[in-house]
This record gives sequence, C-alpha cells and structure tokens, in this order.
Amino acid sequence: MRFSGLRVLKEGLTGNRGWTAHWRDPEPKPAYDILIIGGGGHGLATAYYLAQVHGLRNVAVLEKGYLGGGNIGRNTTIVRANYGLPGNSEFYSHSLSLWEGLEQELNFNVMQSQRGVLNLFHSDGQRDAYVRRGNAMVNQGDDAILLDRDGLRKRVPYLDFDNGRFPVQGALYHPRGGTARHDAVAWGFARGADSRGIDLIQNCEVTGIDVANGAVTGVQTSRGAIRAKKVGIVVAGRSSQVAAMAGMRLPIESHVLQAFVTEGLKPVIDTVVTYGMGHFYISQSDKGGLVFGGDIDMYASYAARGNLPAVEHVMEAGMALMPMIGKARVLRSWGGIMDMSPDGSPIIDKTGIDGLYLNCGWCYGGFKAVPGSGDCFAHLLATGRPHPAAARFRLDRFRTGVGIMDEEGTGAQHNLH
Amino acid sequence: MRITCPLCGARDRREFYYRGAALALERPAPDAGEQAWDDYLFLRENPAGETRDLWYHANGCGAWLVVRRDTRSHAVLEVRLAGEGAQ
Amino acid sequence: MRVAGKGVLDRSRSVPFRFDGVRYAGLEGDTLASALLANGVRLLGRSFKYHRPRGVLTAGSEEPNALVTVGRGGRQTPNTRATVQEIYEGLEARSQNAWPSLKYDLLSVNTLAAPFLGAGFYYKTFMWPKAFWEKLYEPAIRRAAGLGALSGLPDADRYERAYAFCDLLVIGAGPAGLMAALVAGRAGADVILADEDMRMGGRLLAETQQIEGRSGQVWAGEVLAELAAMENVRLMTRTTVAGAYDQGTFAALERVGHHRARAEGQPLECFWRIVAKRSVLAAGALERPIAFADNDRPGIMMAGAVRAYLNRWGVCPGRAVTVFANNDDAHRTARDLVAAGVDVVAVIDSRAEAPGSDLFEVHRGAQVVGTSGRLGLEAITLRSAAGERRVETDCLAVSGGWNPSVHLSCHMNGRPTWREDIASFVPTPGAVPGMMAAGACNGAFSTLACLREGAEAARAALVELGRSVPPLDLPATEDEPYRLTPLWAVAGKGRAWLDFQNDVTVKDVRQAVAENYRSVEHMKRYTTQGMATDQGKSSNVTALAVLADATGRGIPETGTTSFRPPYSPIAIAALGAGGQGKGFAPERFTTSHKASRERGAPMIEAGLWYRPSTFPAPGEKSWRQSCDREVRMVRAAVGVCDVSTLGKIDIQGPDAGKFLDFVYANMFSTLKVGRVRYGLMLREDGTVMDDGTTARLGEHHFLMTTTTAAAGDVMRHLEFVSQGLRPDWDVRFTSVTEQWAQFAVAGPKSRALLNELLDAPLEAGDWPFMACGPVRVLGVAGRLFRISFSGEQAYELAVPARYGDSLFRALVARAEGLGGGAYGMEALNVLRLEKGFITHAEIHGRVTAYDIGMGRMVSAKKDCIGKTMSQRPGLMEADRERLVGLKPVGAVKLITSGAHLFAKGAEPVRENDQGYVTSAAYSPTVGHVVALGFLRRGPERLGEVVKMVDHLRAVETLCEVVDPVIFDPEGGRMRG
Amino acid sequence: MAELRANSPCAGALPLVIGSVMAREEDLGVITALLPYRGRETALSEALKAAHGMAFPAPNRATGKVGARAIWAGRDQALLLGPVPDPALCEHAALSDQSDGWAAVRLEGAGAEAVLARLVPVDLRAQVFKRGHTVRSQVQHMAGSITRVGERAFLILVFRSMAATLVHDLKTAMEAVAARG
Repeated sequence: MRFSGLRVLKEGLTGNRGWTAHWRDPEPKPAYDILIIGGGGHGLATAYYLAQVHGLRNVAVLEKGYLGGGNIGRNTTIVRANYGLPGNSEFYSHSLSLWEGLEQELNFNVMQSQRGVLNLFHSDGQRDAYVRRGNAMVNQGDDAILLDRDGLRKRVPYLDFDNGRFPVQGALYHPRGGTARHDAVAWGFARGADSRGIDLIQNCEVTGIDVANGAVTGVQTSRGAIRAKKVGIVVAGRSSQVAAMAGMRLPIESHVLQAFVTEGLKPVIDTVVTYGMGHFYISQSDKGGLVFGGDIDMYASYAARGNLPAVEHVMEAGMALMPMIGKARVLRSWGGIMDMSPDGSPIIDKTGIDGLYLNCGWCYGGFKAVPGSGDCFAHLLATGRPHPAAARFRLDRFRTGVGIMDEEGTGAQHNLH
Repeated sequence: MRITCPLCGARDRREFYYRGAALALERPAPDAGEQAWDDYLFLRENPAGETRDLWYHANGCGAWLVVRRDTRSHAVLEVRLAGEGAQ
Repeated sequence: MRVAGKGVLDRSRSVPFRFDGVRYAGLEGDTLASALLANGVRLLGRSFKYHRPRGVLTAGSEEPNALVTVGRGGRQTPNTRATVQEIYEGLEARSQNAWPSLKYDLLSVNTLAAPFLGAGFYYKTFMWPKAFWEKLYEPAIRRAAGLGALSGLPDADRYERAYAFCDLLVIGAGPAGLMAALVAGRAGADVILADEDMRMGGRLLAETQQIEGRSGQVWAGEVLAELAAMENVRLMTRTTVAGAYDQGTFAALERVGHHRARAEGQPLECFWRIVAKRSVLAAGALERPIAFADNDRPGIMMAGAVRAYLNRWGVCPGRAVTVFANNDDAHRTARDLVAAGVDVVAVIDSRAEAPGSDLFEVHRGAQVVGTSGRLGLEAITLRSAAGERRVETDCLAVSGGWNPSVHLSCHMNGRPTWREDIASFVPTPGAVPGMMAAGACNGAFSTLACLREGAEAARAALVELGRSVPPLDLPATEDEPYRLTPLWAVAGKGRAWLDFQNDVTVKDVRQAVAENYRSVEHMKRYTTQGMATDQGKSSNVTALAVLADATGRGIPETGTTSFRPPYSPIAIAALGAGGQGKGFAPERFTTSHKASRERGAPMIEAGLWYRPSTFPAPGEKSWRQSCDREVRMVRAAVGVCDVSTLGKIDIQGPDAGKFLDFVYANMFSTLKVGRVRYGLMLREDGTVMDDGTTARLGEHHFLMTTTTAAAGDVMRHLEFVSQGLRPDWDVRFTSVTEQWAQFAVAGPKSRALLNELLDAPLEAGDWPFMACGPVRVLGVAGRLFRISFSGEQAYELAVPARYGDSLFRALVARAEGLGGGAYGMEALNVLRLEKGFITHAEIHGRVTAYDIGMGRMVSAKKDCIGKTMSQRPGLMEADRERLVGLKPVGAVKLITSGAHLFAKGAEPVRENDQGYVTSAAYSPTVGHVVALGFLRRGPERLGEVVKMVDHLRAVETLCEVVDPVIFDPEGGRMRG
Repeated sequence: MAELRANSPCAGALPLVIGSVMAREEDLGVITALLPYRGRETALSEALKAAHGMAFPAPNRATGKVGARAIWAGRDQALLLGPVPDPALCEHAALSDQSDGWAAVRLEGAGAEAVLARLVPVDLRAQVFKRGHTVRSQVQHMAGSITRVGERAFLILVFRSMAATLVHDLKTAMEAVAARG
C-alpha cells in the first residue's frame, strides 16, 4: 500500500478499516541465498538495499525479538556527518546523502529534520581541533561553519556563556546534521524490504552458525536450521556472542550507554547541541521531550541499563551548559549495548570464514550510520567487494596498524572512544 | 553499583576508574608474535556473563583491582588486589 | 464541594491560592486537586493530541490529566500534577496546552479531525513536497505538541544531592510499609521509611476500615509517633523512591520546598542516593480505568480516588455520583458516599454475580456505553438487560481493578508475573536482589494481609541480616477477599480512551495490530500508548489486555513493556544539583594566581587549572601585543612563568631505574645523579602518551615531570604498571605536584635573576644544561633544574607551595629590574614553537615516536611499554603524516591551526589531503608565522612548497616545509 | 634580602560558621607520605612506634593523637601528620614531604555529619564511622581523605590547589543543612 495524505484522508472517511500490515510474518524457508542476523536498523537497511540496489530477493533477516528492538529503538536520534579522519569522512558523508530523501525513497515519514548540530569548544586547542575536523568535512564536500561566541549566542542564547565552569568560546556548526524519528527508520526500512520480497523473521534467535571446510553453510535458530550461501552478522552489542558461534573473537567490548527523555515541553531547543567538556548532547523531539545523553557508563555490560554516577554526570553537565533546562523533568532513562572497538570506528568486512561477513563496532554512533551501513554492507554481501565508502572499515587494521581511525585519540582502550 | 574494595570496603562505582578485561595483566613477551599481541591489546572474549575486569580505585586507595562480575546482572562476585595472585 | 464531618485536614486553617488568575480558598493539607474540586472546579487541563477537556482522574502521582504550571520566571515549573502539588498561601497555578483559554481551546478542533489523526498517521504523510516537512509541517506539529513550557531562564532555585545508608529501606508508608518499619525499628535495625506523600499512611488515609477498633488514620498516627521516637528509624516524607540500581543503591527525590513559599537558602528538592542492605517494596497499587466510549470527560474519576477525596480531604467531586466497576472494592466508594450523605445514583457492575446493597441501587451485568457533557460530565448511557438509557450524573467513579505498583521491582530487568486470580501483574521474587514486596504492590489487598506481609517481609529481611526479631501480633482489622471479573474495554462504537494524556484509544491499538505492530513494544511505539508523563501507570495493563485480545494471545504471553527509572519524573536540576555555574568540576589554582590576576592577566582553563594567557602592559590593546613583548623579553632579558601545573611524581626504590626504563621509551637507569633527561612515554599500542623531563635526585630517587593535561593519566598508568605488570619490582611513587610551586626562569639574564635570590649564587660553570639539585632560595630549601622549554638559558626553580606566591612576586619584581618580567601561556607557546618543541597539540593521541621524528628514542637495548606495537607495519610506513615545520612563502603570510595541507597545485579535497597544521603563531623573533604540522613523508620534503587551506577561516597560504626547529637550531643559547 | 612569606591554602576563606557547623583550616605541621618498601610494613611500623609513638595504621584507620598522627592514605601509603620524620624510617619506606600538598580543614558541629552526607559517598555516621576511623574517598568531585577526629569533628584533606572548591562545596552544603533547621 502506498502512503500519502490522500490515503490518510480516504481511510479517515471510511473508518480506517483499510490499513494493512506494514510487513508480513513469514515462516522461515529451509534455505536462502543470504541470511542477515539482526533485525535492527543496520540489518533492516542492509536487507532493503540488497533488494533495492542489487535486486536480491532470496534473503531473510533473522531477529531474536521484535524488528527495530536493538539500539535503533533506544537512541538519541542524531544524524550527522562531522568526522575528521579518512575512512569515517567518506562513509558518514555517504550515509548523510542517503538520509536526505529517505522519506520519499521509503514512502515512510522518518521525520528527518536537518536542524543542525553544534559542537561547542572551550579553548583555543579545542577550537583548532574542530577546525581541523571542519576542514576535513569541507574537503569531503560536506558543510561545516566555525561560529565564534557572538555567532553562537545568536543561535543558542540560552547557553551559560559566562558563568559556566568551562566558558563557551564558539562552536563547529554542521547545518545538514539533525535528528530523525528512530523507530520510523527501522519500520520504513522493514516495510521497504518486505515489500520487495525479503523475509523478515521475528522471534527467531540464531543459536549456531554452521561452517564446513572454512565456509559458512547456514545457521541454527530457535525456529530450526536454515541453510544459506552467505551470512551477515549485524547485531551491534551482541556481536561477540554471535561471532563466537563461528569460533571468532572480535576486537569488541560491549558497554552500556544511557539516554534520557524529559516530559513533553513546548519548543525550546531547535537544534542539536554537543558539549564536549561535559560529554553532553541534547535535542528536542517533535513530541516535545528533551532527548539527551552523555558518555557510556564505562564498564562492560549487557544489562541494557546503567547506574547513577553516569546519570548524575550527564545532568550536572546539562546544568552547567544550559541551566534553563533545570525544571524539565526526566521522564525515562534507558540503556543500550554499545559495541566498542579499539579505535572507536566500525568494522564492515569479510571474516576468515568464506561467506561470513561482519558489520559491527559502531560504538554509540550507529544511528546516523544506518542507511550508509546498510548500503555498504549490502554491497559487500552482494559483490564480495567492499563499498568504496567503507573500504577502510577493515577487521585487520588493529593487527597491522594500517588505517586506524582513532577520532578521539585515546588509543587502544575500547571504552575510551 | 558498588564494588567492595579489599582495602576500603564497599564503595560507590563513582570512586572507580574502569580499564577493561583483566587480560591486560597478562602482557606477552616482546617477541611473542603478532597474534599474541593482537589477542592481548585488541581482541576480547567480551562475555555475556561472568567476566574478570580491571578497576582502579582512583578516588579511594589507589589500588588496581581485579573484579569478577556478571555483565548481565552487574553482580560482583569477587574482588582482589591486582598483582596479588589475582591472575 | 466539601462534605461536613469528613476528611483529616485542619478545617480551621483556610489557605488562599490562585488558578488561572482566579482566587480560591482551600484548607491546609489540601492538594491543588482537592482544593479545586472543593471549589467545584472540574476542568483542569487539555489532552496532548486532541486537546480534549480533562479533569482530575486520580488522587496521586500517577495523574495523567490534571497537569498545571506553577510559578513564574526562573521558578516556572511545567507539568506539575495538581494531585500532588500542596496548596500554600501565594501558590499560583496555571493551566497549560490550551489557547486562548482552558474553556475555549482552538486546537480542540483536532478532535473533529481525529479520524485522520489515528495511530501513526504522521508516518504516512507530510512527505510532499520534500521541503515542506521542515518548513511547514514539523514546526506546526512541534507547536501543537508538548504540554507545559520552560521559562527559558536559568533555574532560580537551589537543589541538593545527598547520600544515605541503612539496613532496611521501606518504600511506601501504607499499612504494609508502616508494619515493616515497625517490626524492623523495634528490632533495632537501621531503617529508612520513605513515602512520596506529604503525610504517611497511604490508603489508610483514604479508607474507613478500622484497625484495632480505631480508624486507619488514628492507628497510622500512633505507629508513626512510635517510629519517630526511634533513633534508628528515619522517616522521609514527600520522598519518592524513584529507581532501583545495582548492589542495593536506590534513587530518591525529596520535595523539600514545593509545599510552601520559597524560604531563603532552602533547597527546593534533594536527590538522595540511598544504599540499603535490604529493601521492602510496599508501594501499594494503582487503580485502573475501564475503556468505554467518551470515558475521558472531567467528572469521570477512579473510584478509589473519589473515596480518597471524600475520606481524606472531605471533598465530593460531584452531587450525584455513579459508580462503574467490575469488582467489590469499588462498592466501598458508594457505601462511604452514602454514609457521608452524598447522593449515589447507582452502582453499575459488569458482573452478573455482583453483590447487592440496601443503601443504593446496583445494576448487575450492566455497563456504561457512553457519556455526555462538553466541559464536564452531565450524563452517562447505561446498558443493562433492560436496554440502554440515559442517566444524569456529574461524577462517575470507575474501577477496573487494581494494578500493583511493581515498577521498582522491574528496574533491574526483572519482568513481573501475571496472576490470573487478581488479573494483575505482581513483582517476581528476586527481581531486585535484597528486595521483598509486601501488601497491595504484591497483590495482597485486604488491610490485614497488608499488615501481615509487611511484618513478614521485614522479619525475613532482618533474619537474612542476622538479627533476631521479637514476635509481634498483628492488629485486628478487615480481611475482605478481593473479588473481580476482568472487564478491560466495553464493546461498542465511539472512542474509548486508554492513555488519556496521549489520546490513545482502543481503536488505535486495534489499528496498530491490523498494521502488524503486534509486539507490545511495537504497539507502544506506534500508538505512543504509555509514553506520556505518567508512563501509562493507569493505562498500560488495560492497553496490553486490549492488545492481547486483538492478537488472540494471552496477557502473560503478550507481556509488558520495560519499566525504567524514574518511577515518577525528576527535575534535571535535582539530578544535577551543584552542576550549575562553577560547580561542574573542581577549580585548581596555582600559588601565583592571585598575583597574576593583580597584574591583570586573563586566565584560561588548562584542564582543571587556570593559567595566565598574557600579562598585559599599560597601553597594550591586544593579546598579540602583550605576547610579542613577552617573547622578546625572554629572548632579550629574562622571563618568569609558573609551571607548577605540570605533574610531578616522586619515584623511589631499588628498582626505580629499571621501572623508568620500562615506562619510558628511552633509557633512564643510566642517568647520573644530579642530571635531568627528556623522556618519551608510549601507550602499549605504540602511540605517544606523554613526554616530560625526569631528574635523578639520588641513586634510588627520581622526580618525573608530566604534561599538565596527562598528569592524572600518567600516575594511573604508573600504578597499573607497578601493581599489575611488575608487582615484584620494589618501587614506590606518589604525586608531589601540589607540594612544589615551580617557576621557569628563562632568558640570557636568567642566572643573574636567580643570583639575586639564591643564598649561594651560581657561577658561570656550575649547573650546566640538564643539571639539577637542591638550592636555598631566600633562606628556603628548594630545587633547581637547568631545563628549557624556550630555547634560552633557563632554569626551573621549585619551592614548597606555601612560598609560591611570595617567590613569584619576588622573581617578577627582580626580573622587571633586569628588563624582564612575567610571561604567560601565549608567549610560552610562541617560544616553544620557535624551537619546534611539541605539546599535546602535536602528541594528540594518534602519533608515534616515528611520526614526531623521535623514532630513534625507542631504545633497542630494552623492552618498554609500547615498543612492540609501535613496530606494526602500519605505524612504520614512510607515507605516514610526520612532523614538519612550516613557514609562509607566498603573498599570504597567515598559517592557521587546523588547516589542511595539499600539494601546491592540488584541489583541496579529501582525496588530495596530505596533512594538517597543529600549531601556529606569529614569531616576533623571526618576523613571520611559525608553525608545526604533520605532512605525508614530511621530513623527506624539506624545502618543498605546499598549499595550506583553511576553508573555515577562508585562508589559503603557500608554505615552505622546514625543519621544526626554526630558532637557534644548534641550541647554543640553551646550553650557553 | 627579603624573606619568603608562607601562605596557607585556605587563607582568607576560612573560618566559616553556618548554623551548627564550623569549618576552619588546620595547621598539621609537617606532613610526610610514608610508602613502605616491599615486605617492610612491619619493620616500618616498629620504627614508627620507636620514633614517633604510633604504629603504621591499618586500612581505614588513624593512629597516634593530636599533634602526631598517622592516617592511612591508600594502598601501601600513610600520612604522618605533625613530627619531622625520623631519618631511620627511610630504611623501610619511601618518604615524601607533602607538608604543602594538602588543604586541611576541620569540620565540627552537630550538623557536620549531615554536611558530609551531601558530599561524601561513604557512611560517616557515628555508629559506623568512629573516632580514629579514616577513609580515602571523594568530597563532591575531589579525591580526598576524611578522618573522624572527635565526637562531632572531622579532618578533611584535599589537594592544595582545590582549596577554594573545597570551601565552596562545604559552604554550599553547610547552608543547605542550616536552611533545613
């Protein structure tokens, strides 16, 4: 069914009885050409692009829970392409270009809103580091503007410019950045993949990966064995467990990142603000809730929930930066499982096992990558060759030291990125 | 979250710095080879369940601790001083 | 209106307050809701989506409808629950989400458009034309959405955070909680009893059952008096335990000042972290509505709430009350009303076997299928065996049964257990370690059962803690069974509300299912059910029952969504109390701070430290003028700079030398006593961690210097290596950063300056470059290091910090006598750039020793941290970006940090990127900008001209690649 | 030739009396970090007793009395407060002069526990934290050392450079406690 204002009108007038399922619930077939393990944003996008770009239909997505139930169901919805290092630069640029026009492509309103992203700086050193990054963005063909104090004050007058512990000097402004409705992205890709014939199989947990003489032959699941020529692992925080089913150890440590939303409020923050000194970022959703978060809790965890020290640090940072949000009440807090890599950059690559492919290491930045990651992973799965925009996301870069992408410069400690 | 420091007793998580897998205590010989060093520095078991990791009592006694924990429940099972038979 | 002889508040104390500008009077102990109901005000708010008129639904914090804004300016508080806000003289509340007024709200037209605004409608439209989403649709949606408004002003109130500890935390002070606290308190345990209400007692304040022949209120008062007298019991009223975290940590919010006019210095709220060895969850239960057509009008309330307003506040929300229920409990509402002399129209009970009454009419097997009344209930439509008829009534008390408050038991990923007999979820034992549920929140609804479970839970907890518990006989009270037959939604046409605030109806849930959003999470996210400010406290269970019915699954199979902290919303200002202004992080001041400020030096942050950027001289208009002067001053005479912020680590022990060899890339065990050496420290991955000088003060005694930024990291790193990797080595270290005030004295006249202060003047020959040792300065024992970060003949003089201020003043005064003076960070940066010395602008975490031209410093003679991995192929590539100096050679003379480097003729695009500038500054010494940067194959390209492009600052400059050391490459001045 | 003047870390900011609580700067005399070498803990303790009359403190404990105290300061570390350390100690431990490294504040009064409950994430109530007990913990955001030196009195140590923040944090908490009445 094609969505449109007219359809909404027609259904409204006829008692909304005509709406049909956005996707089927097919029984798994005994065999597929390609199996994608993980029905989160990245997995669903991969499925969509496999069908849309490469015309592949004999594909299934295996999801142990419900579609979009991973980190795409619990993130802070920021979309941006403001990276500084080769590899990340071209990839996130590619991803952002796919975001622009995603509604029309998917015929589903994912409510992408290019309200801009501000990265604040507090010292000359930070400014210069952001200038270096901004110049890399412009070199890449993306947009970046250096705002001084006054320019920033016009944009976000409610920051505590003068009394803050780390006075705000200015910001790197990325106008094309913004937010999107996270669940809608998963649903839009799911609907798009399903309508192109791809099987989305929920409540189907993968329990084993079958490998024969160095090549993958299929998977074992809670709903029986499924054969496949190629298998793609794209399960974020669960990457290590699934890879272990194929006897692999990954350069991944799983951590918990908390995020927060306040009660609904009338419009007050019309952009995305990132406060480097305090590990704090905030935006306001269309429903009116302030959506914000900070750094990970900093201990390996699969609990998908955090603890108070991280919560309080985020809130203190918020009060230091914009004390006008003090009376906003935190309505809900939650945690997601982040697959942290040794350089803070992702992996989209083949593995040592023929036909087994890997997409992981998105740390806490996976949401904005969803279209790009899906497109690049689909390209790798379909052609066996890396997509040019993701060619540097190699699994072996840590061992060889070639092309490490440590944006934070914090070195090989997984949780520091 | 609270961790019972063998020296200070049960303390709030905010007093501690987290380093990662206790594997970091098993430094390979300089000539152990590429794989050994890849295992040591980058590759992780990353278990969903019992794990051993390193914490530093930064705002406490300054001891490095090896903590046996469950990464699903956050239960703390055992805490020992690093370098004291903890490996 | 008030009902004579009812309620437990002080009738003698009238309290004036305002709502929407109108003056009303209430009584002390009233909430805004009870006071407005007493004044006959029923319309309190508008719903989120359709802006439907809404009134009070509940008598507690779970209220979804009656949300108001309290206060003004920096104290304006939106989305305040009228059912929780206590009235006080001067209280000013306003309705929200309505325009122009609560009565005539323009956006209530939305309700006419409802057919087009069903579940998920916005995902299906607003997509054409593309540009309109951000320009037209989204702004309109955002304006309509949201509820109350922030003032946009900094929060003007005080908040605080605190820690508390106890053996047993009792959550909720109803019958179960009171009993638990009493048992534990009498046993001598360390108890905290916390309750969100202004007054403890829970449902005992709202009911009429007797305990030990006394009213519940009286009994509760006696227990509270006893508890208050116990030293080992802490009573926390107005305190909501909002979250359960690991190892018995709980988050709680105490509302300290919301119930009275602001008092000076008084915190408005206190955020508590409570650590408890054991906890008893006695959070009670929340009544759930029944979904039927137009069940959302003001005047339609929960039956238990009507009882609470009557029995606790002496208020009846209507003149002619009707009850609609599926259980016995709701019949109490009718009984209490009749006893209070209020007209009860009828009790409509969906159960054929419902009990009768001689006090009021009971319609068995009947249902309410519709209501009318524009801004408040006027009549309902009753459907019974006799058919449908209209019944005049201005208050409908509804009960679909009670949902135990399982929330906290689920904060650690536990899922509640479905109990068919009470058609509700109850906590799963063990879901939160050390927590036991008791009373209504555990599905025990009679007063006696609550008392029993409370006592038993406390006893069990104390036994686990190894305490003996004296026996305690339960007071005599009612033990009526809880009888209900589930009724979730009344069949029929029209919109039947589930989530009142978010305007989610039964139809929406059914449509979500039709569109295959069948998982409970999909349904929630697609319809927004349970996502409003009440998080679906009264509506979620009913909604998932409707979902279960629509999908043909059972309720337990359908399951719940996740319960997440906080139980009820908490202000960011409370969670982040103290973070405002300077409180976010400690401030570190050097001993020369005061003197520097007196000299007008602007201070800049360096990590947590403050350091002077320049020392402006009279007449200087820009920092550049001051900086240039300070640089010339150091090169020509002498300058003084506080370098105390650098980390200083005292390292001692037989294995100290061996230890330094292991943590530094280069060799230290060979360093002679009384000498200093520059050291490069690597991370284990082979990248540069830090650099600095280390002095050998004795055979087994070294003093390591770190950069200001990395001081803490290096200390932690050394501890790790010592405790974790080399526990057998005998080496000890401790930070002495704070013990010593240390000043750089740099310039040709540095020795002359020192000689004015040192007890024993320096001869030309002694203290050669990189020498160190003890000295006496103005009679005080200090240390002198012949090291230079400026390229001049320079020393660093250290004295105990107590003398820092005094010594700095003495040094600067004498330096000025020699044509010198103090210099700041800007000059320091220029001086080091002229010499090609690196800082963290260069060693930014991604570079190796090889990249900065120090590859040879990684000693081949020994192992060290980072050595092996620094030899990974990728880190040895000649093609890497490596350190070079840059100077402008074209018409444009500007070089800017953060600019990128390209081959002279190349397009400035990523594919051609060859490097970047890390530091740049104008050098008055050489008369042009000097800069450092990283360039592919840099050292092999000296003399080549490259193009620097800074898109952001619109600068493009031709630069010659030069050696990083631009000034005095032979280092004669430094050694001289 | 001019002499160098000594300044104390909290000079000008203390004393402070708010409600029932008083905060004043404490002059502890010489402060020496004692870090016993491997296997020398007992020998050091003996030497310490011989020279200064107090044993090397066990974790979370302070030994000695006013004027000559040793407070446990972390793994293999104690602070000797007061006396000039006997050179004999050097045989068993690394000694490091920290006389100028710490800001020392005495917090005293009926509300002192309540003030610290707003700053320190450790249970410092009299029934569990008795005279002679000490902890290494944090004071708001600062690493510090807290010792009970009396019925209603605590000794608080933080790094000297953070003295102003310590005073600020104490003052804020003291005001809040006082305002509660």
